[in-house]
Amino acid sequence: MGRGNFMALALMLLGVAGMPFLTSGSYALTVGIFAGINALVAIGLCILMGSAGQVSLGQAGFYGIGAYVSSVLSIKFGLPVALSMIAAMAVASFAAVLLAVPALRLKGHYLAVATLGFGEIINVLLNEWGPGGPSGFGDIPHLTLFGYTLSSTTANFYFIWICVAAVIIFSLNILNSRTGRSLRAIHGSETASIAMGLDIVALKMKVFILSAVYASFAGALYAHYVTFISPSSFNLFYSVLALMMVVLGGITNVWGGVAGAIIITILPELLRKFEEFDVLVYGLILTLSLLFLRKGIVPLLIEKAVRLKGGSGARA
Amino acid sequence: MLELNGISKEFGGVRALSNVSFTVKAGSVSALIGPNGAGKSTLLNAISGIDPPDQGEVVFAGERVNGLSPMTIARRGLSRTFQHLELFGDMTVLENVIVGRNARTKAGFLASGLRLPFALREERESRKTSEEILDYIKLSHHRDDLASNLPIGEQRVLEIGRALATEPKLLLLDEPAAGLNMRETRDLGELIKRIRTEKGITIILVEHDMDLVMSISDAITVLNFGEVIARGTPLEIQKNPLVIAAYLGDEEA
Amino acid sequence: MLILKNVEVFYGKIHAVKHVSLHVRKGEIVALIGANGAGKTTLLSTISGLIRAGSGSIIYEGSEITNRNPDAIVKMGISHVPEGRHIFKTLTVEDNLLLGSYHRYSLKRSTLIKKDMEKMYSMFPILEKRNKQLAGTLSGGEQQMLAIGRALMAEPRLLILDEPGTGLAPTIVKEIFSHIVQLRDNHELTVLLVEQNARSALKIADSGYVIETGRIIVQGTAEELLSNRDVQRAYLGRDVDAEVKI
Amino acid sequence: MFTVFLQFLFSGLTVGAVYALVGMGFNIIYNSTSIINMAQGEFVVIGGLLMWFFTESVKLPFFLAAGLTILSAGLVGLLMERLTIRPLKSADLLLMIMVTIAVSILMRGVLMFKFGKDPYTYAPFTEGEPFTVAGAVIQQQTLWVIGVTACCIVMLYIFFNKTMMGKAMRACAVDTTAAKLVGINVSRVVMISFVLSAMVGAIGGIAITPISLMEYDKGPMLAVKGFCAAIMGGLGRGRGAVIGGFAIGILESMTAGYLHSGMKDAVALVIMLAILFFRPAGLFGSVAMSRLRKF
Amino acid sequence: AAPDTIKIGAIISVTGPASFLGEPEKNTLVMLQDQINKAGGIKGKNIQVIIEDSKSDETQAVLAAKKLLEKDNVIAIVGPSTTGESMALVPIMNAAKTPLVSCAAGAPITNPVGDREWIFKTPQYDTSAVEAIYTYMKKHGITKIGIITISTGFGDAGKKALQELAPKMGMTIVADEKYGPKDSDMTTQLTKIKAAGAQAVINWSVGPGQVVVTKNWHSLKMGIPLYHSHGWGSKKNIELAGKAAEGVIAPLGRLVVWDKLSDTHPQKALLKKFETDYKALYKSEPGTFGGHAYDSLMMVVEAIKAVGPDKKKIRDYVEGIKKMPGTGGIYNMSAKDHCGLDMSAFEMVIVKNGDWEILK
Ligand SMILES: Nc1ncnc2c1ncn2[C@@H]1O[C@H](COP(=O)(O)OP(=O)(O)OP(=O)(O)O)[C@@H](O)[C@H]1O
Ligand SMILES: Nc1ncnc2c1ncn2[C@@H]1O[C@H](COP(=O)(O)OP(=O)(O)OP(=O)(O)O)[C@@H](O)[C@H]1O
Ligand SMILES: [Mg+2]
Ligand SMILES: [Mg+2]
Repeated sequence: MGRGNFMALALMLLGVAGMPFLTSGSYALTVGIFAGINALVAIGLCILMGSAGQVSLGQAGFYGIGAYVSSVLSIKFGLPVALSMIAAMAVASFAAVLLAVPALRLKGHYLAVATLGFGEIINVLLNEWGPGGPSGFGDIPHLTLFGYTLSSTTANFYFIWICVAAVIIFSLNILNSRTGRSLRAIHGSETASIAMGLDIVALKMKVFILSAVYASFAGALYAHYVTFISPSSFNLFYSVLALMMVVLGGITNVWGGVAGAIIITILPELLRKFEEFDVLVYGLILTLSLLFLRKGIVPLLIEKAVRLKGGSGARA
Repeated sequence: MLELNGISKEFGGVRALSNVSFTVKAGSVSALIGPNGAGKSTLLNAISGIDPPDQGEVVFAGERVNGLSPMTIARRGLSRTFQHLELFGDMTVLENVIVGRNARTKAGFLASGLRLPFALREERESRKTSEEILDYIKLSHHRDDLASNLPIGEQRVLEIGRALATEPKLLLLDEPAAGLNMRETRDLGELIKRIRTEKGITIILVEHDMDLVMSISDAITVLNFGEVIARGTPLEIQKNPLVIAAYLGDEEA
Repeated sequence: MLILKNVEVFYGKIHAVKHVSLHVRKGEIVALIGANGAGKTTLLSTISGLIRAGSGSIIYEGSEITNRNPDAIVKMGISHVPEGRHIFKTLTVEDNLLLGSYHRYSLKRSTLIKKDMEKMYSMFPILEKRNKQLAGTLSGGEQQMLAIGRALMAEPRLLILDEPGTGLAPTIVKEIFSHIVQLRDNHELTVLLVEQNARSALKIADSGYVIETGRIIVQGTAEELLSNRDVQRAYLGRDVDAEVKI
Repeated sequence: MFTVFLQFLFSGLTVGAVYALVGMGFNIIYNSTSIINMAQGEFVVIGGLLMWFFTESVKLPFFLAAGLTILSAGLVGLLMERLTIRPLKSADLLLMIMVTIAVSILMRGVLMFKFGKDPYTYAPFTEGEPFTVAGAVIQQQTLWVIGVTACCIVMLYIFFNKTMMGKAMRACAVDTTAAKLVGINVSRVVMISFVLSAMVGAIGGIAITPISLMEYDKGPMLAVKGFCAAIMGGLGRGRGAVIGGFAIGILESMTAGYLHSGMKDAVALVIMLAILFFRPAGLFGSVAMSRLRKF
Repeated sequence: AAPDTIKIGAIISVTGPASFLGEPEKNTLVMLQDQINKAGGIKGKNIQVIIEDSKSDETQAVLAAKKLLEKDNVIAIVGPSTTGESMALVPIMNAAKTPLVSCAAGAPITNPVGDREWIFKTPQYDTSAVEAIYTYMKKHGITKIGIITISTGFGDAGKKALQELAPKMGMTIVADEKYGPKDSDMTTQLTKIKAAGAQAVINWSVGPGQVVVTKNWHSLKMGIPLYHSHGWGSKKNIELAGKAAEGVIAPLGRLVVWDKLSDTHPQKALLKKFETDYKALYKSEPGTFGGHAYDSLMMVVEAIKAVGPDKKKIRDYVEGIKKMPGTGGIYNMSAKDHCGLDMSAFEMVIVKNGDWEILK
């Protein structure tokens, strides 16, 4: 996994463990929860885009599927929440396969629009057929694990960030292995990848599924934490936000996804005092940071760190 | 090793290959030469399945392979390089070669993500094999450099190394000497000879550098306008008036 | 016609071209020889404005063109066939050639330009056959011909060629070289040529420079270079040591 | 029955015309940079809101107002290119696209600041009763919208296919280095393409506002539809965006009419996905060409 | 802020898709805060209304609520502007035992009351508005209707109310159409409604959509009347629709027609002051939505006046409100009803000569 990653992970876990003691009340923790949920989506997108080079503007679709399927199964069919979350991820995987069928033939902007279309279709379906329609529905049960119900903010905060850590480890393992290399190879040159015997159809399909599973897991966590969902939380706006997270954080590194998610989640909270002008300030900050950060925050930090050490540093 | 029967290929009216047939003996170096646009690269694409032929049959190691996906063909032991370099530029030299090992390894998302023992073992082995290949092609000193940062000459060699990692029986090289200077071309010739003799890999070579072609090939096939116009040993080809007219030109004109 | 004085080029911290001075006279073919990574491409790109020079000056027909924009430099009559061809892959062969004449194009001249295109087609008949094809689907050698043809469409007075022979059949290379010689003789075209096959380059050249790790180390007339032992050993493929032993 | 069908068709044409104009705006910038400018919708909004400002607030005569609006939009396009796209130079395309998204958020912020959240509208170009065709009603302004779109289509067609400047623009997107080498001032061409597409967007905004009203945050929806239109027709193809735009408009209208209005967006998208499945480069796009391009 | 200010939170869709609600709401809250403080505050203490933008997004609303509750220690929250956001806050407010007076209309916000101990809302029930329309229609012999609703929470709630009450009140819905919040042409849907043989169209939406529907309805010369929801209640809509708005009918709270009320009407004085003050300050009309914010905040303020800044006591007071005139109607809260309004809160209002007119 490499020293850099190990240290980053240790640092992150330390921060997570300390958070509840450093802040009073649950406001900061709630922000942290949403940051964690967004991080899950962003990590999936990082792998999908940064490594495999597949653009997606449809993550909100998977995110929504996760939230809706898990909620409906637990409310209407009384399934234990943990089980309904797993079922939700299965449904999202299936949807990912459906999307992958046309998407595999596409690239670049065409792929972006196909995924965008997918997300919007899901959103329309949630609006039309989802329980509660556009108004959404509430009273979704909290997650219960081994007889303990995660209803407090602190418990949810810890649980979600443990999940994030697990997902990070799993993803890093994938990326620093045969599979990750294959994905990057496809990104580098599809022709050469085929000639090297890579099954690019299967690989692309699977990486879509992986990102869908992450996003749907995040969606389910969201639903069972907030206990109310409506389609407007799962629209194109969210897909674009997710994209913004990974580009801002650094698309080539899963830590970029995490960093981007944290920043994009916290930023609006910091801008609250600008009131009306927050959109303006928000847009300005985004524009400027994209203009000046280019590769994204995390790759930039790594570069800085490597230069400080004055040598060839560890690759993430 | 390879048998081509009546390969034809058309691109919207342009007949790039018409009825090309010939065989390549196992363990030989066969050159494929011909004027620009004669269809050489098209033929390599047809053989490797990247752009399958419209008609005809490709028999590789005794089995018909046209119609199979390039991936399957590659796994059966056919590997290649590209006229316009197709390296994975954002990956290191070593990683490029390891990707070549993919045809011979298995670990998938779950196995990699959970670090299952067999995946780790496989990973160690591919790394070892790939480093051996880097030694073999004399690129070990660039092991951790990004592939795109190598000079063209070494990039061409790296492509060959990556192809070797798939453990091919047949290796197709498309203009490996393009952009190389004399000395590099000579080293390349040596490498190709070594691959043939030490590894016993059959080689098909497309090249415009006649010194290289004449010095290392056992047999030469000449294409012109998509048709085979001559076949023979280097000596025979050099004297063939058809080939001189179409391709070589008068020596020292 | 073209004078370089102490030109230096950097890629970040990499010092790719060091204190290079050279002189190309009108109507001359000048060959630039050097190993891979010596800095040839970098130098040519600096002349045509694609890369900025760190210091030094480039003077063309008496005026300073250092770090001018490439489009301005093209307008002054310098045309560059770059390494890696850089044809417009998704445009047709015809459009590629037409764009070659971009800087001198006007409606009035369109018939003139049509005629120039015919000339290119007669030089490279295969291009005419492929004129509606997307340039990116041409074979490697055809693309190289197109790149040369496009550069000639600009009607340059100074032609910069970076490895024009790459991927071309031996006959075609000979043809192109004889064309260049003709253009020099009949139209006073000046040429700055980089070619891996140093021998054939020097054969048509009037003078040459040898560049190594960014520095000019030898210069002279073509004959001088052809008979220089170091040059022979390093770039002309002649194994002088072995010959001596025999 | 026919009357009803005709009415659906008219509705589809009205909506489709705007999608087509936005789609063409995308194409202009795409053709010279490969960038998809996500702020394209905001240009339309700027067109509508500024036109309101000049006609209703400053009370300028129609043509003067329209001219000023188009010029101002062009200026916004110019500023956008100079301040955000140009400094990025040869950065990653995805980054550039994200920058256009960020800029679109910024523009929305400014528009909200200036115009608030209310919708705006002004009088149609020509006052009068709507026309009736076989029982179906078509508003005069709808004809204006379609007419203006047609004019833009023709002008852009001539520009891109018949002029050297148009060819030069396309050359810039394919290979910047090569474009520089044939003497194209790439930076200026890119700037012109932003100005041009901002103007086309603004023209759309001016024409559509009397029908559909305009508010500061209408941009994203227009951008999404226009993007789909451009893709459906084949990126970079002028007539592609036009056919794509009208196709989506009419599909939406027919779905609303004959199936169910709640599903209209979904059905149009499903059909777009189906088209992409069979024609991965859109209706008029060439697969060979898209294979040679990364985006 | 000084320690002796009373902090009240507000979560408003200042930006985002529902910002047309948030705008007048925010203005109203700011105006009221200043008025109250200028008049000496509540028992000498100033009030501070801390307004947070929810960006019309549930996640943001949750965060805003947490911030208000924990960082600002507010004693009650006014808003959010939309039903979805209000719903997302239900568990939070119950857990924090802090009263919330929502400015959104959806019935599920306060029902079932058992699970909504701390939640109240001031906008009239959608069903009340529907009841008012249906009652009026029946009087005029209309029984077959086509409905067209916006595909947002607001439109969806209206649609459900329209469908639910139709059989009870002897109405048949012959066409049921939808459109998106940013759609620019609804002729198709209206054509379909007409073809289905409806005797009237009911449009249920807020925002620019209702103006577009009105214009389309007008240019199609549909020959059947157009009814809007209570979301129609803003002069701005009449201005935008121009002469197309003539003859359009809607059930509206009395805020927009206060000048046409008899002087003895209990709401009149209050409405007059609110509307004129708002106009003087902001040069625009507060509209129905500004009114919701007015009612929500005033309930909290009245409660504090009566029982002091104590969350539980405020809650109990609000639940006990009786015959309190507001902009939306005359409120009668109870343990079974956390909204306190019924059909009588509405007047049927028609647009005539660019102005409102009350129908008898
Ligand atoms: N996709 C395509 N569409 C149309 N024509 C094509 C396509 N691909 C190749 N061709 C044409 O087919 C002919 C054969 O091309 P090929 O690349 O095989 O030539 P080659 O022998 O490799 O030449 P070179 O030595 O220049 O590389 C060329 O004339 C080329 O223009
Ligand atoms: N874009 C770049 N960034 C960093 N270094 C570069 C870049 N391009 C070239 N270099 C370095 O500059 C030096 C000169 O390169 P250049 O391409 O000019 O050599 P060349 O003589 O043309 O070689 P070749 O014969 O391979 O074409 C090399 O060491 C090369 O690695
Ligand atoms: Mg070839
Ligand atoms: Mg070079």
